[in-house]
Amino acid sequence: MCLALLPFQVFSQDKKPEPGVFMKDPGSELWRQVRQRDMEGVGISQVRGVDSGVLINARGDQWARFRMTQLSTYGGFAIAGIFAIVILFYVVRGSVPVEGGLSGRMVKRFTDYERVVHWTLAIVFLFLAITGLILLLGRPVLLPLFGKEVFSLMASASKEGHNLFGPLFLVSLIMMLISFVRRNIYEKGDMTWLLKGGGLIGDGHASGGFFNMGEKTWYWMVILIGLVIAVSGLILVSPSLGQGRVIMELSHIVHSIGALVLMTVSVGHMYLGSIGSEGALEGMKTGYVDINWADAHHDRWGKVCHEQDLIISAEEYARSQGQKPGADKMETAEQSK
Amino acid sequence: MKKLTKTSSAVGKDTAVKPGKALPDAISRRTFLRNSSLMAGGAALATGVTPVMMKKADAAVATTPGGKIDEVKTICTHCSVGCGIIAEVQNGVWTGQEPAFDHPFNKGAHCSKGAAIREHGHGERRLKYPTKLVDGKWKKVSWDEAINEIGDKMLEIREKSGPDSVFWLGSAKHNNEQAYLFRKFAAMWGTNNVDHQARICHSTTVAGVANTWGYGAMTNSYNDIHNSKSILLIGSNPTEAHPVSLQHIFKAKEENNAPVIVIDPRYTRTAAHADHFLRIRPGTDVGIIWGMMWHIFENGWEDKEFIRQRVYGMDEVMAEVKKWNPKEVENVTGVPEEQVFAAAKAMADNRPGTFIWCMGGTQHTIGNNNTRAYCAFQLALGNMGVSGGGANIFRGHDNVQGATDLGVLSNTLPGYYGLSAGSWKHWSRVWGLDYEWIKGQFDSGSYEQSKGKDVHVMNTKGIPVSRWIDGVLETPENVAQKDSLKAMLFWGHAPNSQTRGVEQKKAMEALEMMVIIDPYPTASAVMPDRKDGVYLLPASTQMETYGSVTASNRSIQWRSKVIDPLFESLPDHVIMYKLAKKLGVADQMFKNIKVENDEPLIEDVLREINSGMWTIGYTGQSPERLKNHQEHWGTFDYTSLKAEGGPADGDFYGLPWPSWGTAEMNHPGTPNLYDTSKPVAEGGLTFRARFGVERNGTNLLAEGSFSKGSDIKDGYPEFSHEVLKKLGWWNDLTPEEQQAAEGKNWKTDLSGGIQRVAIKHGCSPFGNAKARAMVWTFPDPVPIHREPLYTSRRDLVEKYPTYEDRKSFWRLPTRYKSIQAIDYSGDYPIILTSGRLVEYEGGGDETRSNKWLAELQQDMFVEIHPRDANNAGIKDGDDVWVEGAESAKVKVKAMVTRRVGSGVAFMPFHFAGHFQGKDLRDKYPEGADPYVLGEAANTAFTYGYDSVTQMQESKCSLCRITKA
Amino acid sequence: MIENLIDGPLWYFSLAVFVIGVVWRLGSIIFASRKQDLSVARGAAGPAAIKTVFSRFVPHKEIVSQITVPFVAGYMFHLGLFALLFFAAPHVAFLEENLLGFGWTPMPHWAFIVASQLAFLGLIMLWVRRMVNPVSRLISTWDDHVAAILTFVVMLTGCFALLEGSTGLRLLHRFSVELWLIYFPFSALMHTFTFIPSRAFTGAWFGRRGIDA
Amino acid sequence: MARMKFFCDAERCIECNACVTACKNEHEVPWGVNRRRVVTIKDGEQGERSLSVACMHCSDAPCATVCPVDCFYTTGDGIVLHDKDICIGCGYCFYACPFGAPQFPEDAAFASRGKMDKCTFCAGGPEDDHTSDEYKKYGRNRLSEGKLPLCAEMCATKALLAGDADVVADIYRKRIINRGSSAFNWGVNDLNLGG
Repeated sequence: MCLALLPFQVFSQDKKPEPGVFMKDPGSELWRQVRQRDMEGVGISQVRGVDSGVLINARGDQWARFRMTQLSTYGGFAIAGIFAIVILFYVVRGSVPVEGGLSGRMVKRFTDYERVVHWTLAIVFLFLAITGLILLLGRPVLLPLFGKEVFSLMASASKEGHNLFGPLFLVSLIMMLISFVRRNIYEKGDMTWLLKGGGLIGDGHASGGFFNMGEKTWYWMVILIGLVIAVSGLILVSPSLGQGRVIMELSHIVHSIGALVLMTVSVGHMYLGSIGSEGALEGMKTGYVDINWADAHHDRWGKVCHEQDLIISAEEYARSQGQKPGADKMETAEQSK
Repeated sequence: MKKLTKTSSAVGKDTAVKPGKALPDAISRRTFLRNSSLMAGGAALATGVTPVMMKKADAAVATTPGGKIDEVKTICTHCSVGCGIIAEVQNGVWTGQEPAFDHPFNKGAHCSKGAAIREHGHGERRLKYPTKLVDGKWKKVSWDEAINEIGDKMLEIREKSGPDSVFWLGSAKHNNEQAYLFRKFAAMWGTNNVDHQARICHSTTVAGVANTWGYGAMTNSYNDIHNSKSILLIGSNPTEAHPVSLQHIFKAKEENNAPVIVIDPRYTRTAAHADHFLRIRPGTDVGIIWGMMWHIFENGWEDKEFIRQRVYGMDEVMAEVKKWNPKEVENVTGVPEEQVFAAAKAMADNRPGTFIWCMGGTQHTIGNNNTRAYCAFQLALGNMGVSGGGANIFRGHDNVQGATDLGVLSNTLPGYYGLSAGSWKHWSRVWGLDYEWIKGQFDSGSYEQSKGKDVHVMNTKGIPVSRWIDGVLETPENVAQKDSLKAMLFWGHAPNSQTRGVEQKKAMEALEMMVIIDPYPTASAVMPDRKDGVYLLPASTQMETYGSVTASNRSIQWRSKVIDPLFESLPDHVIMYKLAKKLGVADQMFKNIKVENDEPLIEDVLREINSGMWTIGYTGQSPERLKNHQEHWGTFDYTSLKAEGGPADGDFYGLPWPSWGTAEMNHPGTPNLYDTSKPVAEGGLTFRARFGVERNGTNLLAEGSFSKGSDIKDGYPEFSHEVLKKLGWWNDLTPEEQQAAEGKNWKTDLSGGIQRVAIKHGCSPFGNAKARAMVWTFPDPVPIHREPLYTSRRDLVEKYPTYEDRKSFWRLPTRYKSIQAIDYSGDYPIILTSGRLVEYEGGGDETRSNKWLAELQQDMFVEIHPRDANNAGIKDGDDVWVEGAESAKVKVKAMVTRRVGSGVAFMPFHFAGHFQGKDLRDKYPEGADPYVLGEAANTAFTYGYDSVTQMQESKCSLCRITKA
Repeated sequence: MIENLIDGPLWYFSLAVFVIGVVWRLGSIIFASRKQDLSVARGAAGPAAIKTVFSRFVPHKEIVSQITVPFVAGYMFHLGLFALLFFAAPHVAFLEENLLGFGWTPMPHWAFIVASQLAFLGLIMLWVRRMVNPVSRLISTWDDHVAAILTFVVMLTGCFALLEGSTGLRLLHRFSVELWLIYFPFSALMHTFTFIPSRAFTGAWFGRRGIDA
Repeated sequence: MARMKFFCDAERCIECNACVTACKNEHEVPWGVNRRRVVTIKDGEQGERSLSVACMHCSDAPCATVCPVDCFYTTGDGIVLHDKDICIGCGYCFYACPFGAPQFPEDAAFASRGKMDKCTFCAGGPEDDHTSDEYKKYGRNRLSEGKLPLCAEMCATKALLAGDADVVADIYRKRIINRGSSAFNWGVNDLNLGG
């Protein structure tokens, strides 16, 4: 990178130095001083603005290199990689069926409100993920396809959309935190789930409560990393608060790494919550899950359901969903018998 | 602030796209090369090499219509450097500004003010129409109504209290012609109560310097600093006050390796570029100068031959200097011996050296002592009258030199003629008026006596601007005139440049009428809590009129009109005519001057000036010659200012006064005063014989020193008809000249014949004398140190006491000792000083209304040393109260910096619009409030006036700083 | 080309459809002939009609707990949208320049952002609830979904165009608005206007019968 | 081809801010946006120096590298310009730039940045030269008129140099040689800030 301002560089551009004249360059002393000092309070300027008193911000270059060489490269690979893994996994394992099939007898798992919170967060997250990725990877991936003008529109829209939806993510995250936190506190038995590899690896079920160890971990990842992303995002979106460039650069790094981690893991979550595991999506869709699914994946909670007699029949379930009992659902019920 | 982000789109923005000037193909490589090489030439000052720039592709063809672009050459209105400006005007709108690369003073360079001057041409925050205060609200009125009401009130006051109860406060912002008319107007009205900012900026310089060697002006020029081998700046911070002058200083510094010595209480931006920095305690200038001279005399470095030939009274100075041994100097000024020695040696080793001073030296109760000490220093080293030497007194406002020359002062008529009967007679002849009529305009009484005889009011010094407050507030018995002041005309004056804000407010409220004539409302409009009796008249800026303007180096430049007056504003001389007509003196006042549509013809005014200003040689600068210089300013040399070839061949740029004789005589102007190495006809000069020919048996005329080509090879007195006759040169005059010169001298001979003949014989018309290092007519003949009235060094008061109180001094009681007797240093432990910022100028109303400048300085602040800040628990950026020793308080932001020494605080004085913590923004007429308001530093400044000129003390007071 | 179409004819067309459509729909509702109520009035219809229009802004206490999400989200969305529509600076400027010839003080930028965030969150939550709540899902028609999605698109394109620097994004927003305007009179979006006669009718109907509703 | 460069001579810069206002004047830059600024280091201490900085038109400009929409380009004169029609105002160039050159018109809280604005070396932008579009977005195009940036042309002490890098280097080298024989030219040699 060129610091053309540096006197010794200008000097070096001179092809024929005057013979016999050698002197210590006063400028280089000055510049050494400028660059070796702390970033804070290096100088003063009558021009107001963020860091207007900073003559040279060397961190900027570090940040630029990190973003261009590491962040976008590894980030891109990570996103592409998780999709590859999920597809591979599906091809190898397929959808994991509920042991013993579905019974048709259901148990209430999530309230309306809980599902609203989940899906709101999901929609906002997806929107932010896509717009964020456009900003991060658009230039190498999309720009060559669309050309500068069109891509600029996409990027501009992404930037505005991303900025505007950011705070919504924080709000939905807080709703998520409040409504699910009690059931996501780690408890005894979660370790065994982990030791068994969550039931995905090898045979035999891993024991789990209302939420199993994996879900809890995902939950805490979402909450904690999400908060970090949200806060760093707010720092980035409000340039007028007076924070310096260094803070912005750090925020950006934290924000993008956090977001990439969440995105990567979320692909796994989406897979497991939908086609990866039979009967899992039901819970978030209708609020009810098959008791057999519950017994299989959340045996400790299933037990409670059995004990407290929370299970409803297929007919009752169909009625709750506004369907005539015995329509399409009957088939499943019969099969499971 | 949000609103500010909108650009002034309405004005010229859409048409502002600038096609190449000479459309379309002629703008080309050639133009580029010209500009760029000039630019690089300026850049390559150090080497004099003009490298040729490389150029990219040929310039593109301009495509956008928008009308022809007129290029107007004009002069910056901000400071006394007098930078040239090229304004680009399109359809009457000022759309662009180009660097005037060929202007001899600035080579296209500007400071932030000059580079932002175009904003004035858009002037959103101007006073837009005549306005008066009715029941506490501003009301728009017509010009006729305003002039009528003001005139009626003035006449009523005249009837009741006499003409001296109206104070005519003029301005250094007027061009020469307006300044002259203003002084004449006051004379026609019949008062000497007329003054302007020079009183509070360089009056002590003018008095001190003029009484030392003849003229009270900068002796050399900014450009002449190129020849300096050493540069001493005291109480001067040109990086902020005269930034473009630094290009000349740096040239000497880099090319001549001239040491730069800065003596100042603050480590200023100038000091940062200096080789020696001496931090003195404020108000100890005499001490440090005598301290340096102690080393000079001790080591015999003084120029003995020069002193013998051309200096009177150096022995007395030596005797005083003897007392200032290094120990005493360190005790009083705070500067250790080795630094004083090094600075003295640097000046002694590198001659000629120039001596630059500004308001840090002048604004003291002993300001005249300071300036004379500086002069003595230069005389001792023989630095006077040589190129590269001189007393380079950087003046403040763009035309403060001109306004001073034209006598907008309460102690003189134009041309420093003074107020004697002879002077009045001279000017009444020039004006073509009956002397008795003028006399009749004045109050017929007498306020003072001289040699037992009553002195007519006409010959009595008026109240100076620094004291108008007391002229209002003192009981009429204490004011040596018929009645106290009842009305003020603030004609281009910012009140915040004056000390004692609280009393000033009181005085404003006590007046019967305030008239503020200015492009901006100024703080005068908002300071007093008045309900009525205030008139605001919108004057146009100097960019909206034309005329001549005198730069600090005495060069007179023609300033062209860039745009028509904005809004309902009128040029000052038009307003003067209207008011004169109302007051019934227009016929007399404009007898020799053509008036069209109420506008007096500027050229005629200048011709009248030319016909009367013989004392200082304002006679050769005819409008034609000045316009010629303006048109061909590129032909003048950058260092010598002399035109080589071209229509002004041989002239010095701007015909720096004295340009002797009539314009026909074609005197080239005098670039360096008292320079004997040139014939007088080519700009040479001797010291002026102003103080007689001998004193107590000692010869006051020069001995064996004379200017080149002089027919008299020794000192000689000033020329008069008698001297010519004695010398046998009388017949060199033409018969007509003889007729005019009979009974006259070089100052009063309206034909200019005496001057012509003297110069023909190689002689200076004003004689050839010694400079006097001792001014026996002043309170302190040899400059001595006296402690400031408000001093923190009580231990020195006994040894260096101030003056006795005076009962009537410039018509007013003036206090010295009675103030110093009280010890304020306990309650107010910090020394308070003030100064300038580069972005603002003067009272700052104009510059704080300029959005490009205002953005750079948004807060009024006080500089505090970290030690004082820590003691008071103040952090950088805190709001603090600065309370002056007379208990006026200002609320400002703290800037904790080592720029000031411990125990010293500094405030810039350009702010106004807040008063003792109160924001007065809503008191401005709508839309005329400056972007930036702040406390006026001078609100907190205290009493104290120079013992000769009544200069205010605004560089050294005491204060207390507490967290707000 | 397309710029001219969207800024010109299509805009006028959609505006015409909107205005004529709304007037026609409202007219046909208001002037729909109805059998005269021959029963003896037990109360005043008029005051009850007016009262009901306002009283229905607040849900009955008994059901608040069951409809917290639509209640809160509904208000967030509707208030946010109203603020956006009429007090966003670009909208005020647009209305002043293109339609009304006069303007009013727009809200500050930060309020604009907050309002749009409320509106977005409200709309998303309402739509999610529509999908996850069995009853809502069942009573939703495709028209409801189209109206919601179209409104969402209008808001989204508006937020995309927030920088006000890009013609393309502005046109996208305007185009979506035009589609929305055309769709408006023939859809559930008409509730913007019809909620008043509808509530009033109910109120009058009950009021006449002396029922405090 | 010439390679245009700015250079600020710290020995001469006096922080008069003429470069700042000259830029405002020439381009009508709004309040709050400053394409150029002067920074003073060691204010009030020995060795105090000021420098005028703006876009330095780097040969391998970090702003261009990080721009997510690739809106920067370098002219044949080595001037780094950007296309405001492409710019999305993300602020990445501001993070990356060592000199703090990119400026953003600021809104209040929740400010989304406007389009970036920076020094153009008085060379306009991608629009046709001297069109009003170019003027509105980028300011005047002096270079195509054969003039150099106004900030340098108006510099009070000729501290700020602009132009072809070779010429600028040449001027500066000659200044250095001039100062060379002087003992004190690297700063104050006898300075007591005492007090």
